[in-house]
Amino acid sequence: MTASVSSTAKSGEIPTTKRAEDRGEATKERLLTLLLSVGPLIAALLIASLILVLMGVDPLAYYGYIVKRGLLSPTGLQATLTGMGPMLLIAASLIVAFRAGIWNLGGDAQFLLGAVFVAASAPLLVQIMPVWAMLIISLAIGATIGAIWSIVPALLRAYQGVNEIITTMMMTFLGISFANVLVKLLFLDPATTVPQTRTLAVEDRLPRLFDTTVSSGVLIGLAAILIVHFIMARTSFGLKLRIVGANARAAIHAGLPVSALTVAVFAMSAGLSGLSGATAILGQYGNVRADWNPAYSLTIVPLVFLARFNGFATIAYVFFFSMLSIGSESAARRMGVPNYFTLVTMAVLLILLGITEMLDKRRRDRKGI
Amino acid sequence: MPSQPIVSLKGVTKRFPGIVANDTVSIDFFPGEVHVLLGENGAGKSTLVSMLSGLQQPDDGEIHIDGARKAIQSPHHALSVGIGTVFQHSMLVPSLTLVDNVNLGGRWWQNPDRPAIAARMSETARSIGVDVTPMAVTSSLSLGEQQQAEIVRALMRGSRFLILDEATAMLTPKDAEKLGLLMRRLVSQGLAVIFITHKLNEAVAYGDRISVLRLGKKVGAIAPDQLKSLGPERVTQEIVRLMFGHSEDAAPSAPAEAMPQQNADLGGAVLEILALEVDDSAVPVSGVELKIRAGEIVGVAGIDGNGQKQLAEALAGQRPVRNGRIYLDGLPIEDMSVGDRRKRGLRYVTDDRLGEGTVGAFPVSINLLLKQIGDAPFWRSGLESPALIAANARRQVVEFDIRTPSIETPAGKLSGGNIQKLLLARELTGSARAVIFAKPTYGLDLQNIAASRRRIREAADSGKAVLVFSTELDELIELSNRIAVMSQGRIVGIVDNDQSARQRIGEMMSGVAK
Amino acid sequence: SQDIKSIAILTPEQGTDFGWNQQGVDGAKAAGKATGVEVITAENLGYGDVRPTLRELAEDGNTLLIAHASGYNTAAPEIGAELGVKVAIVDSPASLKNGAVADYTASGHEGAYLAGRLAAKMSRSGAVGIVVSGEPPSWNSQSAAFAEGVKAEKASTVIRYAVIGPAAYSDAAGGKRVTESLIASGADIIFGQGNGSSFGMLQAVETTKAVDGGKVLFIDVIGDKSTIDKGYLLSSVLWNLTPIYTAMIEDIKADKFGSRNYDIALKNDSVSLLKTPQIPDDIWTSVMAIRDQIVKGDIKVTPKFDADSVHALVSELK
Amino acid sequence: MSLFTEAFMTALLVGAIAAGIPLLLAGLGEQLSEKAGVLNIGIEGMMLSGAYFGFLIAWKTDSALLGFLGGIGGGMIVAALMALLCVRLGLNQIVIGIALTLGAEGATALLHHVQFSQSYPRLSAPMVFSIPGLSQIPVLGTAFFSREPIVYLSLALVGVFAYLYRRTYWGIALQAAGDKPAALDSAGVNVMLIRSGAVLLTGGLVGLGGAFMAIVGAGIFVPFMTSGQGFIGIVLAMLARGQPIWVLGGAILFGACLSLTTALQVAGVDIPTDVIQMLPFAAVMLVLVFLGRKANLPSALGAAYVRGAR
Ligand SMILES: Nc1ncnc2c1ncn2[C@@H]1O[C@H](COP(=O)(O)OP(=O)(O)OP(=O)(O)O)[C@@H](O)[C@H]1O
Ligand SMILES: Nc1ncnc2c1ncn2[C@@H]1O[C@H](COP(=O)(O)OP(=O)(O)OP(=O)(O)O)[C@@H](O)[C@H]1O
Ligand SMILES: [Mg+2]
Ligand SMILES: [Mg+2]
Repeated sequence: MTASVSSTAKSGEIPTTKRAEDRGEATKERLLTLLLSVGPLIAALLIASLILVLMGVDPLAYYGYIVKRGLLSPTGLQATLTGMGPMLLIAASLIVAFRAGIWNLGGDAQFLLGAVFVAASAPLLVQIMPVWAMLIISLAIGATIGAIWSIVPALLRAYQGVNEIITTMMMTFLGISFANVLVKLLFLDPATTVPQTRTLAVEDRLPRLFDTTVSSGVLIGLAAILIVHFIMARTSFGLKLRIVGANARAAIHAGLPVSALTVAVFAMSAGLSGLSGATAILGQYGNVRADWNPAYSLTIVPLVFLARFNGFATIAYVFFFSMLSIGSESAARRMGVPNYFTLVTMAVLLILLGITEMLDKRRRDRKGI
Repeated sequence: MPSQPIVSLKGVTKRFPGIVANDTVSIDFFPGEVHVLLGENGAGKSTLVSMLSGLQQPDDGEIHIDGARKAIQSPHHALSVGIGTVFQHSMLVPSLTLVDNVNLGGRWWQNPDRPAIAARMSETARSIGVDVTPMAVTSSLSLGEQQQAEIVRALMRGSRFLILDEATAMLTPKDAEKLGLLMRRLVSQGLAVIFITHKLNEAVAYGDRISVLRLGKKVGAIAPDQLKSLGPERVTQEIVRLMFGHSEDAAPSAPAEAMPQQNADLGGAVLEILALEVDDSAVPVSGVELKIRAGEIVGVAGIDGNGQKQLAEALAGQRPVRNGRIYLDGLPIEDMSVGDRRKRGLRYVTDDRLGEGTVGAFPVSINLLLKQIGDAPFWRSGLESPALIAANARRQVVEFDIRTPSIETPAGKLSGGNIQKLLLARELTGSARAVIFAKPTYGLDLQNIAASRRRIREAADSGKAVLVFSTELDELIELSNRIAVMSQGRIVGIVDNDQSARQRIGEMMSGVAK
Repeated sequence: SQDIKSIAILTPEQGTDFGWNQQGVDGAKAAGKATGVEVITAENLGYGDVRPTLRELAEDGNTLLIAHASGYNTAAPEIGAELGVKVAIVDSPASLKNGAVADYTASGHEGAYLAGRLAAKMSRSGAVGIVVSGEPPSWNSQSAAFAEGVKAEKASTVIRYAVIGPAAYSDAAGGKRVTESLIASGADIIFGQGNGSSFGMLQAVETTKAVDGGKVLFIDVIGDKSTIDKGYLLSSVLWNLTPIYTAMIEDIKADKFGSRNYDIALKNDSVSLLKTPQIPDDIWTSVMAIRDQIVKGDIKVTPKFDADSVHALVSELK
Repeated sequence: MSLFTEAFMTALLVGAIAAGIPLLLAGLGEQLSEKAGVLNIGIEGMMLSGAYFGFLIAWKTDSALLGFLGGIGGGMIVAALMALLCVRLGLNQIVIGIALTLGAEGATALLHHVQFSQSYPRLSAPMVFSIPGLSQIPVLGTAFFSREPIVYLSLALVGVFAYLYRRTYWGIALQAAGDKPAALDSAGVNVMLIRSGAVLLTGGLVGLGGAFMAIVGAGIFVPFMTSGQGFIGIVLAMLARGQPIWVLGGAILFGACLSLTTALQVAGVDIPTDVIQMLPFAAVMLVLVFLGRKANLPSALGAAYVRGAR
């Protein structure tokens, strides 16, 4: 082959023998992809098994319980799915931000404050309006509050160039305390001694899917992540955000309204985090207690990176992660392993998935895909 | 002539996805010679350099150093065997001073003697007749100044094998000449020099031996005795034949002093600049007055780093204007955003093609539309039309001869010249009222230079106002109706492009004439 | 009467903390043993959504789910209703529901009152400190009762109160730092409540001298740390949840579950004060006399569960 | 009894220092990694590992000195993984940083569960070194000049690193590795070595911070005891814009705010503790809003270096 072809000139004349070759390539390609996705999983399990054996635990039984509970038992699978709702929204929030080169690490507070305001208002709203209206308004409240909590970092970043890693982390620390203040002083349920908000009755929460315990929050999560994926991949708005993220100087040179886009990104990202908080309250928890902070962001961040910000891959990773956390609690209890072991499994998995991602990237670079 | 080459390439091949950048290339580099490497954009010159400097490893073939086979495993290794390189794209750390850039490799615990190194640096710079400010932070310098600093740094390393990849691209002809003389002096001391350029006159003037690459293959060489015996005229013809694979008829004529028609049927003023002032810590711009009419090309001459970048960015809207006005078609635009100015028909072709001109990780097809994102027909109500985007890319790739494995290839992977073609393709299509070009042809090969200048001329002829910043006087003389000279942030004079222009500009630049 | 084979207890942290979680797990196991019922423990569940675990434990056939954290008191009754399983919760007495939900808001306030009396009797400096790592209701009620006890014993005693700081449950360094500050402010007896951080408090007491150069003593809550004591543990407000859990199982057997809430109190020794060698016999005797007065009802200690009452109390008492 | 006695003021200052030193070391460590271009999200894990190993060794050997060395080693073990995975193999720094933090949290909690959950061993107070003369000054003397030697060492590190960054070839190479590793490489300096070295050293510093927390700060190890301090260290490093002295400033601010919280509470000022806890963060945000300087992060921060990649 020669050094360069102005691509159109010769592309029509690929000989047919090459096509057959391509087909063989494609099969090989698919096999490799399979190997690359299953390989690290097995390697991770082997490493984690080794640790289990050292602890005197039968790894086969342990992992058997995880799968049995997280995937195969009906209520386990339902719990896995329900758990995915807020996590997918957090993932969508992170994808929007990271794609645009904005390090919104303030998701936890945006989530929490969204949750707190929804928990405070929903039980009151439901007294004056039909449940469906309350649900819609509550979701909007969550998103709005999340977005509001990012205004300062957004403006500082957009107009002053202040690094948003610092500001969003600060706002997270602040927001967690602020959420506590709100719950303890302002939104306290007068009927209990425990510092917590009023509780939204089970029948007023997001409807369950069919005859299961799966909250429809998972549908909100799926919709959000697919919409985000579509916006990022197919629309000019998404492309603009990606350009700002990939090379901000080029974005300025190209005349993109970088500051406005930055603010929009913050609003969307933080809004989705707030929406996640709303979904968690409306779909699962029903109220917020003081000192409550599930800190989803930290675990979702690596997942969206591993998925390379791809919506579909993210759904797969979030499903897997949700299954793992549901299943491993059960396995740990049955096998008498302290639950801390789940953290170790997670760590090993993330590292090996990271290695896979790197190998896959190298392979694709070599091929120029 | 010494018989043993310092470095030999023996059948070296380097492949990148979709491309064979170097195809079984065999070349010997002898001490005491300036070896000129020529080839059109994307021919594989820089790839050869990256293998010689340890940045890339050949896929096939061997490299011999002093007659023995040796793999150049790393840049450190290359330096340690005496190979010093000035790369095509800056290899200075922007946040460090020039002195510290010279200092990168000392013993880690030692305290660098900065004043001493600065002194050495200034001295070396003087020896080649350029001026550097050793204590300046690199990012505050223009690309031209950075290039000079890199040459100085390479010389300070005392290499016995010096590679200069388009080192004259950003220099004024005068500085290029000084560098040429320096190369001659170095080889007379027994060094070997590889000199990559797109300017054939330089090649003929300073080279001892010439090798030509085309589509990754070495397609010909001119030995020293041939070079002497043939004479400049014949050599140039031969080179053009080798480079482009056909005889000189299709090749551009050497930059003829073809003056454009003076002020023939020019329209009204399109771009008007009044008492413009721009803040900058290094080179503030002040008192700029310019009027460019429809169909007119105004060139801005001057040594790089005299406020050209600041002025261009202020006009484009990338830098705030402190004082003064800019009118486009009679409308003040100095407070408008980059995007709004663009919508009114102002185009800016940057010279920083990697830093802001392209998004390296994005495909060629998107980079070609970087400034039209969201516009019909490529996007309809915000939704992209992949087929139209691809069709546009395919058309431009052919029209502007952008050498890329595919329109989906990340733009950053193209050769320097081809990235430049991409920028030009993007800016020269579509409608515009006024276009600002910063060094439009730097890094382009002969043919592409000719084609690009033709397009710039055509743009003006179709009624646009054109402002061209260039360090190459020849280019300005070939293109412009009038030429302004910029020095230390001011326009020190404007001359009509007539027979005496060259001399008067020279005087203004050296500060003789006021 | 209902046949009961197994019950389950859910705790937020590992049951090896010499405190709340351990008392819950140990108490449930002891009650199971006494009544011949199997006890499943689900430890270290954190404060996230425990519904999946509750569902699984219900599906596994456990008759009673003991949700041993105030953070579980919304989820547990919900799952109980959903799956028809009995649940026991804390900090929500109003949730009592026949055949379904019972509350065992344990409050050691009576014991803490005694501890306050003891502290005031033993303090050389006339200043005592309260260090807490957070302000959940059950700790508030003990802080308040301790303060009242101190004042009742000797009104001139100064009480210093401090909450450690953010994320303080495991902040052992914070526990030590704050305790040291209280000691420097004059306290020579520290009443400490905290999980992981209480070990930091203990450490501070062990390594810091009181302002007068003498020993500082520590009063713990809920668990019994005497096995790991180095001679600085003055006492502990011990809880014993075994009688509560036993009563629950028996109520289930008698189909009475959900007809009443459960409590711990001095009178049945489910709350008691730990006797250590640091307490001189005569003081111990006098404290025990006060205990008897409380049991008889001569002294009434009312629990105050909110942080505001505690703050008001410690600043008003100053 | 008057509250603000000499002893109490001293205790507050001592408390501020005890809380500030781990933050200082974490911030200095993060700053070093960031200078070299590695966004080190794993320092929480390194700190926890340092706390565990520091405590373990101090307890086994009954020597605080050996404990600190153990803490340095403990941090370096995690850092070595980070260097291998992120610098050598070029894996995503954020994924690995979080993975290592989760792993260190899980592993140390498991080890604690197995070894210490029945006994909760505690260390005796570490030795204090009084600087003659200075330590006689009231309040400040005891607070600042009658401290564990490790405190002096940590403070000295601020000067040491400021010197190294400004005055040595290493400092220049570090900055190049963070801003334009390709330029450093082409100048013949091994980018991998500079970056790996920086990450390892970060592990040592942060591990020492963890060990300080366990040995001096708490005298005990409990699971998750670093409780997010590593993340505050990251913020401090970013705020400090490459200057060690600003890390010190930030660490003191945070330490002082914690002591202030205690002081206000002990003084009986009835502000909810959650409100007081917002103070340091609110202070930093206010500074940023009013002084809003552009952060000057190294431009290659977070990106793996692959030679010859375009
Ligand atoms: N790292 C890389 N990855 C992929 N392709 C590359 C890489 N480096 C070079 N190429 C490709 O190899 C070919 C030769 O590029 P090279 O930079 O050597 O050209 P050149 O002769 O220096 O051109 P120019 O005169 O434009 O600088 C080009 O097609 C380029 O796209
Ligand atoms: N957050 C950071 N973490 C690590 N290194 C940093 C950070 N910020 C900056 N640096 C490094 O320090 C170098 C110097 O930073 P900077 O230019 O801000 O300092 P300065 O010029 O001395 O200060 P100033 O501009 O505020 O007067 C940067 O080039 C970078 O390599
Ligand atoms: Mg090149
Ligand atoms: Mg600066």
